[in-house]
Amino acid sequence: MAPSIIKKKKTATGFIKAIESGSKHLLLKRFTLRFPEQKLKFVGDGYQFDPKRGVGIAGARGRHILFHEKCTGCQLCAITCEGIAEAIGMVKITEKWKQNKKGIMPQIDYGKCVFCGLCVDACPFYALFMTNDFELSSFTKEHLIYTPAQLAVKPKYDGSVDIKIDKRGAWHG
Amino acid sequence: MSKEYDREFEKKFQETTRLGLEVVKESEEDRLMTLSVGPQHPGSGHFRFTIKVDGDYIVYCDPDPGYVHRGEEKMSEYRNFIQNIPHLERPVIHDSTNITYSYSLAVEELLGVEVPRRGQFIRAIASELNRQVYTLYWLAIYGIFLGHSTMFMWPAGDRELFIDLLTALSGARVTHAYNIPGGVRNDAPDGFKEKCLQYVKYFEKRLVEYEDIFYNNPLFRQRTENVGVLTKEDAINLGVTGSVLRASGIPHDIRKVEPYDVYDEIDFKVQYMKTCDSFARAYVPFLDMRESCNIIKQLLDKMPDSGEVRLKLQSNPKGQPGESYKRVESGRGALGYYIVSDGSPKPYRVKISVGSFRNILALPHLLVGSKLGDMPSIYWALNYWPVEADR
Amino acid sequence: MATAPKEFRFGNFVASIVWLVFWILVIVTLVVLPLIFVILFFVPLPYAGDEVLTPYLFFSMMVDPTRTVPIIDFLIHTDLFRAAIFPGFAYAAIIAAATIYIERKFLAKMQLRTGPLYAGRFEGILQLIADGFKLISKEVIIPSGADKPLFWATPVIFVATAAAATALIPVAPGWVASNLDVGILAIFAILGFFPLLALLFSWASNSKYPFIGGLRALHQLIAFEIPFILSALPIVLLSGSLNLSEMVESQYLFWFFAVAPISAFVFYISSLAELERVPFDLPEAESEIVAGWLTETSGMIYGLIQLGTYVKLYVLAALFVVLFLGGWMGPQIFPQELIPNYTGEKIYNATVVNGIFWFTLKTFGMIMLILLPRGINPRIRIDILLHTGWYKLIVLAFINIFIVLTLIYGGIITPGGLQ
Amino acid sequence: MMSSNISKNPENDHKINQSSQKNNHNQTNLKDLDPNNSNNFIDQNLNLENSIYSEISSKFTNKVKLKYSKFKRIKIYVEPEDIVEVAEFLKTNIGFDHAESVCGTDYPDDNSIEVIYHLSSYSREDLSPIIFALSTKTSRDNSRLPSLIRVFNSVEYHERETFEMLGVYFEGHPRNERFLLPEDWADIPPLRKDFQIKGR
Repeated sequence: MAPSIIKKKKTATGFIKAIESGSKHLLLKRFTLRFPEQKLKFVGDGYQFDPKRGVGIAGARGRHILFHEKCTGCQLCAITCEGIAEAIGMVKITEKWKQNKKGIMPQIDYGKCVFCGLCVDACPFYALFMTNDFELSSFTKEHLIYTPAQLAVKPKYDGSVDIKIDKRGAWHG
Repeated sequence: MSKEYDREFEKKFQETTRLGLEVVKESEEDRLMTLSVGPQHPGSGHFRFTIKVDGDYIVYCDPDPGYVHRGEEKMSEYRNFIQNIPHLERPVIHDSTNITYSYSLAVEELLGVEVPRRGQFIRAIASELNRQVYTLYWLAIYGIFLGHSTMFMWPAGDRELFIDLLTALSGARVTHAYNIPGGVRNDAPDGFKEKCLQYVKYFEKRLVEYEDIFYNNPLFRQRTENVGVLTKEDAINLGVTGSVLRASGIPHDIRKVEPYDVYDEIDFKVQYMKTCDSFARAYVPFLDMRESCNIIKQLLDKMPDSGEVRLKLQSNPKGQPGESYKRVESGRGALGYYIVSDGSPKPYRVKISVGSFRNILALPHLLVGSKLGDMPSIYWALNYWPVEADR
Repeated sequence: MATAPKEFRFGNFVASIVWLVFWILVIVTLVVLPLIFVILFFVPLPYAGDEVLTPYLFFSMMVDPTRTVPIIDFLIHTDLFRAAIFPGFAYAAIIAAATIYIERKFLAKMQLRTGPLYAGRFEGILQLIADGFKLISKEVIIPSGADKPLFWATPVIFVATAAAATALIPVAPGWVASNLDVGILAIFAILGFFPLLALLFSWASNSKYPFIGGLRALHQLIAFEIPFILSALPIVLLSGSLNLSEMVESQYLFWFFAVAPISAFVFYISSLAELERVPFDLPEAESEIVAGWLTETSGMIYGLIQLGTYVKLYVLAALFVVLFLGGWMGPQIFPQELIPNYTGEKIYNATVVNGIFWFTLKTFGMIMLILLPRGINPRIRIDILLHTGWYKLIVLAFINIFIVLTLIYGGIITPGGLQ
Repeated sequence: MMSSNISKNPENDHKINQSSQKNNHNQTNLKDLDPNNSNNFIDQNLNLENSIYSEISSKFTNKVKLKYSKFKRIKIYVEPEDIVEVAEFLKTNIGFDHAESVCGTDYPDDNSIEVIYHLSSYSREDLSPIIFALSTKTSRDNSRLPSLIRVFNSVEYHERETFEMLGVYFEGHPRNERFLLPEDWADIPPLRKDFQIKGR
């Protein structure tokens, strides 16, 4: 737009409008998300990738989930992550899987992982997806390293709150 | 330490009086107080500039960036094109789609590929939403810099709306890694279009509130009008970019000047002001936000409903030898990537030309001669993001 | 993870309890009781009914309700009670604490956020106590080059001066700690201490940013002292006396606000500057000079200065109410006696309670008004501040003085209220 | 609606598609850049870019060699001695008034550091989309270049950073010193190829 020369507001109207706008907000609802009681609802149950079509499916990028029955130990995720955060290391596993000759599966160190999801993009066997559980804090760095067995467990995340907007402003309902 | 100083001062003092000379004369240097608005200062972020203050006037300013230098350019030479995305968005994580946008464009030119139409639309929408997130965060910090705590809370709150949209789109709140050479990582979830329209309509009503309580507040006007005036010639000479340039009367916006992807199909007006002062540099991003709202609306209804969003590239794409320079309008101005590739999957040289690094040249130019009280309103109106400038 | 003590045994626990009870009994009988007798010996004892109230009579009366009322009546009217508890420091401190809580909630609501929430069961009501414990438990760091005695003495003096000012405010008819004939001058004298204290503290902390903050505090408070005093002048003209209680009494027909609105506005703006509230909070402007003259404060030193600031806020709000809004004047809404035709001794006095109610209501209204600018205004620059202080406000103050003078010598209003 | 060129079989995906005029990519191979044969890179339909190049080559006949002239991108190579002269000409006659970035690239195999000034224009509307790359070369061991700070003083910090990162000393630049790296950086300039990141 052509530079509108904003007309010099008289100080009195400026203050009155500011007070009016400020006090108008006393009636609007509060916007804060009270985290432990309210948890945000994410779309779907985690980011997935379909190697055939070469495109991902929208979802929150939280903790990984590893499907042991599909993982072939091809180390593609480890090679991809090596350039990004070196968070994935391959470890021997005890059970025998026929499709996993070498018997190795990814172990993810969440102290280093940046949750970019490129390992999910790199996995050609639908074995590694992401869930929408992001509460991974622990007391020691070692506890942040998730073994393949831990990664196989489907986390329970019960977020049910999202942003609602109506006449009285926006709030987390 | 103070003990020796006193003794030495004492000696000098007696000496002069004993010899009948007049008392220790105050040299020019003593009158100035050197203040380091340092890396650990609520008023500067991870960036330091030393100022010499004579009473309340600043007489000397020397910016000293580099406290958060990560060597992005060196790191990108050791990673292939896709692996570069997560670390290339780190310089300014809350504008991450824009900063990797020109990288993806440049790499696509090297690979000689072109992104499907729906992918280009989603990429443009994500970058517009991300521009809103950045400008709101910048506006919030600008408010608290001037002591207006409400102006920190409202934008920080409304920023959550756009972060919520981007989380639905890309999966991560801030570090999206959503913009990949070849398109976007995943398709928009269903119901995204209605939710986005609803949030944008609500946000436009919020913008009117910002104007009432902040921009038309006489005290804010007093603190920013004709403060730190950067004339049009100086702006061109110093090569500043983005809202700092548009506030000095030059309507230069890369989305209009060199439209990339689908921006040539969108009709929007470049927002600029002619008053060249700190108020203009604060008001132009506000006008940009309002203009972005209607850009998002246009993008949403021009977007094809179905179609691919991402090219199926080889896992380790090799770029043709050659070089490409692509630039994009990020929150802080023209953000250009100059990539040289020598045929291997890893780029030979990546040079990132960011808006902050070019805008900070205006800081000493503007600060010298202004008052100490103006330092926050001038410094933050330059739209400077320390981490991005250091790369 | 709180680990249980090494070898916790129930026996040791019971033994420690018994040992504790034993020592309490010994100390109370041997030390505390004689101490009470000594104190009661020197304190002038009242007449309970017909005989002198001796300690033994006092203890025996604990059980006889008819006699306790005169004692409480006596204790309430002693000067110590007035200065320390009711119209004095404790009342001010309670209102100050309430102000801190209200400000955080009011500001939060204006900014669409929730403010303190988890401290007490309901909406963070115990946040104040939590902050108090935090400040008390925090270590007080005195910078190396600091002038130690000055560094920890100034906050204490800061609170003392704020408390001294509360002693002069008339809360209800007859209820004022010291009913000086030159009340208004005394308050301005006490309020004149604060710039000195700000500079003293910033000089004592021996570092750059506080030094700049201290200078700014000095400039600001001096610049706003004159309009502050000039705006009180019309009230003195109208009420014809310097005594604050008489000022309030002379507003029985109409509030002086109606006659001197401009000086009320000037008084309000200068009190914002005295309190270093947002439009004028340059002395501790975070984004320019870190935290101004409060940069080196930590732990209880910060706590004291905060308490002093909020007591000063109460004092200025109360002063505005006394000068412009007719102090404790208000329609009588409390019944004359609580229990119909009750003849015995009673403390309840309808006019006093009504006065206290109206005074507190107006003071809280005024406090809300003082809190409002923090939500809607940015900070202004030092030269704009001095310009407003020296030029604009003084001129406005003079305008109102002339208006009041014309009213008085025009015969419309005579000193001592409308005749 | 432009047909989306997605095909199911992957191998022809990354074939160069000459389809749209918008971003045609006549790539030039970095290695076989023969400077003297300048007409094999001019694209017939880029009139604005060619007019600029013809203007420059008419003034500096043998000093200026065209590297490529793509869609809104021109790159010319100039010897270090007359770069200041060409820069002044670009600024006054043609209207490129500021530098977007200064990029130094290290080529160890032909022992040269190439420094490119990406110029653009704010004052002239029609020129603003064009990025004009003005490049020079210096040797790796004794790298000295005349600074363009007199012509474009927007290059001050860029040149200082290039000095620090690649060791190219810019004569005439007021402050060739430490800018982004920590004060105690004792290693060789990091952006040179022989500076290896540990553990890679």
